[in-house]
Amino acid sequence: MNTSATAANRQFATETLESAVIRFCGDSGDGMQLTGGEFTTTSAVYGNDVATFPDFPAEIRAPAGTLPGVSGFQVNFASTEIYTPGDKVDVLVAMNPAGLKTNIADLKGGGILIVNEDAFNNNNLKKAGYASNPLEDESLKEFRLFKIPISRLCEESLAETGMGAKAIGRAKNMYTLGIVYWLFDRSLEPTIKHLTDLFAKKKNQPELAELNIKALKAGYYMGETAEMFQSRYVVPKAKLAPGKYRQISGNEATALGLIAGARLANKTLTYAGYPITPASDILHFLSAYKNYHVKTLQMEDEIAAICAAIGASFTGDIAITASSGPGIALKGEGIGLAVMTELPVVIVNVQRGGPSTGLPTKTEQADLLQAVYGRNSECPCIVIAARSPGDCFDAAVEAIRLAIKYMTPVMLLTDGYIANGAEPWLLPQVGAMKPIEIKHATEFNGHSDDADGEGNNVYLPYLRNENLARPWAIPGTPKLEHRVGGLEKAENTGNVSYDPRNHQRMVDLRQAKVEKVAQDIPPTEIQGESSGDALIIGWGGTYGAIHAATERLLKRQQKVGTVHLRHINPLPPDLGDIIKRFKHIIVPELNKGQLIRIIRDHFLVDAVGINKVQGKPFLVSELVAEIEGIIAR
Amino acid sequence: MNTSATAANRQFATETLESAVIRFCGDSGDGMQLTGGEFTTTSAVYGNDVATFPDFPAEIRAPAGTLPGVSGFQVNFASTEIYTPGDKVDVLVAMNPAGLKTNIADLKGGGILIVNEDAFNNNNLKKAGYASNPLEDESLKEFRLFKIPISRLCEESLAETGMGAKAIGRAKNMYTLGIVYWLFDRSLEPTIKHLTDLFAKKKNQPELAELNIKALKAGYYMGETAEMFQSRYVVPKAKLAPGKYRQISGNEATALGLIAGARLANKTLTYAGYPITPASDILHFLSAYKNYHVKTLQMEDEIAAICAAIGASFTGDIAITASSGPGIALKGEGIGLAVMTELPVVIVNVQRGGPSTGLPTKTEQADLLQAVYGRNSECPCIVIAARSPGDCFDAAVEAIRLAIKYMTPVMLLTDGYIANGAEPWLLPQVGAMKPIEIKHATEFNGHSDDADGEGNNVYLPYLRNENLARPWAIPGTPKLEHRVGGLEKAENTGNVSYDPRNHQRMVDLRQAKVEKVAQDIPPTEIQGESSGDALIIGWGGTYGAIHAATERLLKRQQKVGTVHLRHINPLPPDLGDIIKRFKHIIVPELNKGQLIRIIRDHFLVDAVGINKVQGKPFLVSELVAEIEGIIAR
Amino acid sequence: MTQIELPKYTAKDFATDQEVRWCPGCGDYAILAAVRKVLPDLNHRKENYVFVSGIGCSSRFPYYMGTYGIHGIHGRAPAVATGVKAANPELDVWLVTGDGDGLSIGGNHLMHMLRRNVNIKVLLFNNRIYGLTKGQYSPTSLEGHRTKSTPMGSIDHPIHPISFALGVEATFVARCTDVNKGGLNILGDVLKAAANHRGSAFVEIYQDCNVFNHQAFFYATEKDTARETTVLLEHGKPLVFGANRDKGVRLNSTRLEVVSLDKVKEDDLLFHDETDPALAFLLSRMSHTQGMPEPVGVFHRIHKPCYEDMLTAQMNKAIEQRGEGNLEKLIHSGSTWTVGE
Amino acid sequence: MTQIELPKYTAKDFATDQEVRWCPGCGDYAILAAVRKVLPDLNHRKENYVFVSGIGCSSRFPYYMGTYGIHGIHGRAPAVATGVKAANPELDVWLVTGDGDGLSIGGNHLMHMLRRNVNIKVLLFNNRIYGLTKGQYSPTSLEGHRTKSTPMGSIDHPIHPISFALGVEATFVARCTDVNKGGLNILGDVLKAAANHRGSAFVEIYQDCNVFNHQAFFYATEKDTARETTVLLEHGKPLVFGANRDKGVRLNSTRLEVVSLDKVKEDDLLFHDETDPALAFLLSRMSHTQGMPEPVGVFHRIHKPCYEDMLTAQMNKAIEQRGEGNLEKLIHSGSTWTVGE
Ligand SMILES: Cc1ncc(C[n+]2csc(CCOP(=O)(O)OP(=O)(O)O)c2C)c(N)n1
Ligand SMILES: Cc1ncc(C[n+]2csc(CCOP(=O)(O)OP(=O)(O)O)c2C)c(N)n1
Ligand code: SF4
Ligand code: SF4
Ligand SMILES: [Mg+2]
Ligand SMILES: [Mg+2]
Repeated sequence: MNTSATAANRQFATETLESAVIRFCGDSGDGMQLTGGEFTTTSAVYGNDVATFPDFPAEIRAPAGTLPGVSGFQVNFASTEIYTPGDKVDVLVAMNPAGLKTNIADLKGGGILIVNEDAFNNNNLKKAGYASNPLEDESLKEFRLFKIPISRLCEESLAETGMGAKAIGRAKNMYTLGIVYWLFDRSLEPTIKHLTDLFAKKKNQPELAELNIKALKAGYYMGETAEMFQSRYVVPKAKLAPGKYRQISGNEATALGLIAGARLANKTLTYAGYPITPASDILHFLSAYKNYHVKTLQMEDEIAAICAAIGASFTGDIAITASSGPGIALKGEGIGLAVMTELPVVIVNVQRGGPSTGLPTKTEQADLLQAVYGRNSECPCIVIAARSPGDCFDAAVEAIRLAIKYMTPVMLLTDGYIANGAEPWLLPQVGAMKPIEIKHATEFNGHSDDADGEGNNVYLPYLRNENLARPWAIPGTPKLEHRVGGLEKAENTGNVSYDPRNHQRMVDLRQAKVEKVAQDIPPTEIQGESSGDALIIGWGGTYGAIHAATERLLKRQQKVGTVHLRHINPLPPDLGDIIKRFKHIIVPELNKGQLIRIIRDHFLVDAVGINKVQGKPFLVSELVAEIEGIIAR
Repeated sequence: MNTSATAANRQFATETLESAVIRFCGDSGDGMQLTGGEFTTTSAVYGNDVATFPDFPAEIRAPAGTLPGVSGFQVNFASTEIYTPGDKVDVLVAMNPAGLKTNIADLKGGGILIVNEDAFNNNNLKKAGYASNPLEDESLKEFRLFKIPISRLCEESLAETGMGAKAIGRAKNMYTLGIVYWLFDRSLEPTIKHLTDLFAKKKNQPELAELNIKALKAGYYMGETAEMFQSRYVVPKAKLAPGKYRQISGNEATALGLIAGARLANKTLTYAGYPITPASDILHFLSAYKNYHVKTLQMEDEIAAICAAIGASFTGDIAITASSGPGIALKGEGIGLAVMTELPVVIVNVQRGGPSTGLPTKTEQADLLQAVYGRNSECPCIVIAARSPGDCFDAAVEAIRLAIKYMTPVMLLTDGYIANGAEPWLLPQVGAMKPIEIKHATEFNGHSDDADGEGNNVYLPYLRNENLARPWAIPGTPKLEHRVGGLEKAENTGNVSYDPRNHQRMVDLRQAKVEKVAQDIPPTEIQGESSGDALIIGWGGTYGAIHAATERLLKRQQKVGTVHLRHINPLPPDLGDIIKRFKHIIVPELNKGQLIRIIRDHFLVDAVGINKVQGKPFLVSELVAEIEGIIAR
Repeated sequence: MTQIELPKYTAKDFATDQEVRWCPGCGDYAILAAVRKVLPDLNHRKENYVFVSGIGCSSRFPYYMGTYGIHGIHGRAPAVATGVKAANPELDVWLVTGDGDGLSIGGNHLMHMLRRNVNIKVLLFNNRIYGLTKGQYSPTSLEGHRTKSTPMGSIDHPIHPISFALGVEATFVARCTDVNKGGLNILGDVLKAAANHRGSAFVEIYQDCNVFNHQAFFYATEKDTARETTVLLEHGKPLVFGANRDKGVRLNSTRLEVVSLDKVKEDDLLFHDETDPALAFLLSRMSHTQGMPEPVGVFHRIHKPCYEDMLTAQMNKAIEQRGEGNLEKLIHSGSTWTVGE
Repeated sequence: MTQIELPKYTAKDFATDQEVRWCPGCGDYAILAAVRKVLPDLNHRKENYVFVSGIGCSSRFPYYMGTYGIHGIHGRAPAVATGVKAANPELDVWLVTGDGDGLSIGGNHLMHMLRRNVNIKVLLFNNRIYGLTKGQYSPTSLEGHRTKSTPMGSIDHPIHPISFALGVEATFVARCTDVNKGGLNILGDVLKAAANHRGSAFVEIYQDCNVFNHQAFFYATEKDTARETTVLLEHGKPLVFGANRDKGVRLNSTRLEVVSLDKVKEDDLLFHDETDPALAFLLSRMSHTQGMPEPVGVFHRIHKPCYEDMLTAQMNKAIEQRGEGNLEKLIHSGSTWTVGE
């Protein structure tokens, strides 16, 4: 089928938009995540820039039709570069009353509202807490409401397939997607291909592939023929950097980046983890990539996971563990052992809402101070953060590179928002990626005072190179047998030492080593002005919102500059100078103020925070308003 | 025997000293801790002010005669108020070459050095790494050396008892103590009484009591008769606050304070712990006090301990756990649960050298940032610190009081130095101690919208009082059945809530609650000037050294003031004002700078740290020098 | 405890106003219903119940019980529950956990709670999967199980919860299924037996995770197969099973074998003895995959003193021997001296 | 592994320059000596040994072995060791732990390592006390034991390490004593047997803590009593013991009893079968306090695939089936599209 040809048959008003935000919502069982994902891929393949925000319930399957059971997926697609899934929604697709109820507040006045009329029965209305049917009273009059009996239409169009009612019922999301594809003049091809791959190839259920494709087309034709919509919308291609792209979520990018790091080092990757939302997918992805010399260990808990990683690191593998808030808290003691034994381990923290079990499926940025300070005693580790789904790849490679170069654990912070969110990712050039060099010690590196003769005759596991890193001799290497452990080490020899001055020296050295990482930090890029009224300092997954807000502020002639930190411990060496060039220092964070604590401490500057702890990302508009408020003070 | 009468028989030159510092050192098997403890008690009972510093090896029993096997005990006793065990030693008693080797550097030039000559045989000299016998070369010539064949003399004097060689050999510490008692003109009575209690009564070995008493007296007579010493020393009584005193170590005071808190609340105390140096003694003390309505649970690990404490707290007991660095790191997730469930739990952290296993028997103050920030997400808990052994009692009572008043966990920081160190403790007046009021909820406290009728008909476990504390209904109370847990709670009802605004509200409330504690903090006391050149801000176990240094600085006309913080989170509300009145802000800490991070962040003041991480307390002299250096900048 | 006059409860009294949020068809519903139904029969006060759990689908249980409850952190419920019981031995403490919560991250706490014999009733919902985190394998997942985290199949040898509990010397060990469509539904009876045991009571419940491990235990719950693949343990009675009760289990030295009652007399079968730990251990290794019926009912039940009773007894004894401690006594408990004015 | 030409090692090659710092008289010395003595006989390369431990007196062990070693954190050695073995299955990994380290804080990790059958040799030094922290009771301390933390006596029912290991289905389970002054010294033999077992090997060693729990196992090690209170397990042989080898152990249904060889023939005694887990479990409950000799030697030994072998096999199979992954392939592994210039 050539959908674009078909679409051309009739004439519709066509409106061209710079960007549009669609949110699909419905019951967890309604397949909204798949629907949204398909729309995103199709738009990306078409050439739009896209940004997404999946939002699903904490329960596996909350009771059908209830408010906690609502699952949503928002996609922003545009002909310009965009950085966030959008503050407000242009088109809301609500598959049931509960979906409508929880999402309608985000629909723009005058926005398009497509509902599955069939789902608005008494039972569902009651479950959603509606006293009367909103489709029939005045409450939705500010929107362009399209009531479509999606369930019935879909059923009718699939009746002749002879498939069961359940399968047909489930296909209504594809029917709906067909409608939306028609509305935005999109090709059905990518989705048809994906449905074929998914059902026919992977799950070996070609009849399901056919059914869903049929539903998709039926929805599309409905748009075409039903004369329901007055106009169609076109969001033209964006001018994106040329190259090959793919959709990627943060967790997948993290997994790929970790493998890439190991491949660059030409090493086996040993990942030891324990499932926890929203970090589990890293384990899932990695365990599917075993042919990349990946071993995945699902351990009995998070403590075992960090400890197995330490064991694997001692043995010479690229050793990784990942978790989220509560699991990272459990790893504190283990990370201390890695700091003391000076072994490279990467700990990924996909941050989620807290404290305690908190809001497991929601995003937050509140583990920064834990990352920097959350261990007993003086226990510095390198802390870096990823800013977007695709950036997780680079950040993961960087984490491995630093861990090995400095022989020390690195904490990589991502968050639920970028981990689950996806964006088009410009595939990096393999040729441009620097190999990660590992030289395991194989020879003696010191001379023992007790011994006769000259030349090296002992292995000193705590001798240091110019980066203050110690050598890495691995088991199986003759003559370099040595022991490491959590007791304080004597300089050079690594023997247990209770000597006061040695302790001071080693505490200083471990600190100095982490501070040395400053030499690896490139000059800080500033978005916008390089001096002026306000410097905005961000980190992590708020990048998109802050970037977009900065663009808007710059357009409004505000004299603002923005830096977004990859490196948190240590901070970029030029940050102090940049700070001095601005009147206000503003630190937006999805916490009660954490990076700001460190900024204030280091630079003694009266930085002001913009803080939000609602399990949700910043809206661009709220950032713009807050920042303008601060500047106007 | 009337020793003072005996002592009067002959005439010796008598020198009166304001204070003296004695250090006993020898092999772990030589009984130096007991010896030092006896001298301390005797001096305290006599009326001196005393301060002590026990320093023992990490090994249970390192091989006899080796350097790591050396055990030391230092006591400073004075006719004035003193605050530290002293920087340098006036009298060093060394029972073997290894003891001499590791301690001689701290003996003042011209100081008295008493050695057990018999122990300086080839074998021991070699173990201590002496190429030649220091008693026979020139190396000790700057000291007043007394070589005494203690082993032989002791043996001879006990030969007729007919006791075994081993018992006699062990008694030489008492012989030595006798010599020192003679030298400082001390009564033997307290020690005789203690030996009788210990051996005859507790261990039912009266023959050992007799043996040791005999050795003690023999040593004393040796001093009297041997014409070895040219003069005796007198350290007169100090002018101490009148009242009843006892010697108390920090860990014992913590245990007593915890029991006192529970008694003031008229509640059973449930302590759940797991052994770890240097916190284990709290468990030992508490388990010996069961008749004070104390239950002690030695759990399988630290996580189990904090969790059992949470269970006990939910059930209405005064719930306590204690540990040190690595164990506290493990409790992070559990503390988060206590923060979320808003249950009162006191967590005692007896800080030790780190990171990781570190230096288990050495002191450090490096867990402050972990206490304040070391949990996932926004997870505030109250943090207070004790300043001296006796102060642990007050701090423990305060911890329980705050935990209950605000229904939230409290972290109490002590450290290895004050936990093992002892000081004379002026017994508090029971009548002056305020009861701790607990009103468990027994009635409905809210009205359900769903319900008919008026008046309260539901229990709202997350309703708040004027302190923002929630009510505390305990199992067994009819009608108030409710559930708590680690997922975010809806305001008032405490039901699970994923609502964004509720989350923000609850995060804010938990923070606000901890900040409310500021209302309980008394005006900050300043030692010395209330404005001037330098404000010294200290916390925890460095109190003694900082206090003494401040006294010395004031005597030297320096314009310094010193505050020593009990409350760390939140900080005293008047601290900002005080800081403004000084030119330099100096923060001495036994870490790489932790309180200072918070001070700089809060007050944007360029505070300067004095930092030492050597597993040892500050010397007064080094503080004085550093502070004067900073003032002179 | 004296059985003073109690309100007459019904299952409804043990419900809450919170919507139950398990997936439709989840085995947890049946267990919840059974627990709510059993409690009114136990003649304990409602306000004395405390339900403690960890994290997992199963661990949502306390929210649905109209009793006191703690939804703890992952794996730590046994420690939390021990604290509850230590503080107030009069309470009726129940612990709900999953195969991940109780045997993966929480295995150590469970082990120590069981060996200490804290008087707590443990319901371990074994669905051989991590439900809440959406389908990774668990310590009870069978070898080769393909899950999200084991796309090529699990390589761990699974743990047998009953063997584990016996190995750490639990005083009451039982097994049953969430539903039973093919035989006697013993869930209620086992719950009652656990409730009436004075000490730690460990109950493994085969539970269907409708979404991530559906039908894992259908052999033991469905009409066609249940009576062939399970055998009911009854103290002092022979092990007879089969739809027609025509098969039995016989002891041959220290190994078990299935025999036909055509050929072997009932008297020659193995007679169950709840007090014999080694026998219970032997029974715990029976697997339907090896042609043996899997026992349900009470494997092991013996009496030992309870932790919280001894804890309290020591406290009371100390009070008796040394007198009740008060503040004055406490502060003056060391050797003291006086400094005059 | 092919046995290529190896240097001839002696015990001394396995020593380090670090002073051994256990208390004089500690049982750990004997074990250290035995291990150093056994290794040269095993024909493995010295550089392939890794000794992993947790925290405790016993856990200082790696510092005294001239091999690679990790002195880990308290209780976590099994996890660290699993990481070592996963990364390089060729290494010979030994784990040294104590009754506190291995069974209190570390019980869960030990359990999971054992059930996964990671090919690691575990030496659990059981001294029934916390040595390093100076004398608190441990999970194996006997009931009523007065220690620093239990001045009125322990109220915990102790755990039996052998029962525990069998309950979690370890494939090799053995026991011996640190010294043996009254019979055969089997420590070396047991160590060798453990070394030669392909899979997790769990060895409980009764160890004397000279300072805090002296003589706890003298009944099993001293001349007068050892032969009366212990019985050596030998596969396929009857259980005979006694200074005069005049007593035996007989199976009576599922219970064990001591019989005199005057009255009972050897053939009627229990014959040891290392492959029978239930028998091993039965044997694990024998206690000299109940008049039964305590078995030493190998309780249980069966073959199961090792975790690290399967882990590696899956990786290799994936490479075989899907081709070796490289960077280019990795980055292009999803569905892609191209944006033109
Ligand atoms: C410290 C910590 N680690 C991991 C998790 C994530 N997590 C929640 S439940 C669970 C496992 C659930 O499995 P199970 O106990 O079998 O319960 P089920 O959901 O199957 O009933 C995991 C890994 C967590 N909440 N906390
Ligand atoms: C996390 C943590 N908790 C507690 C400790 C303190 N600790 C060190 S060793 C030990 C127990 C030692 O007992 P065991 O394992 O039996 O070894 P042993 O000393 O008897 O050989 C404890 C509790 C610690 N080091 N780390
Ligand atoms: S995921 Fe499985 S165990 Fe969890 S609620 Fe759903 S069906 Fe039940
Ligand atoms: S304390 Fe006990 S176990 Fe530790 S070294 Fe000393 S004797 Fe050995
Ligand atoms: Mg499960
Ligand atoms: Mg031990």
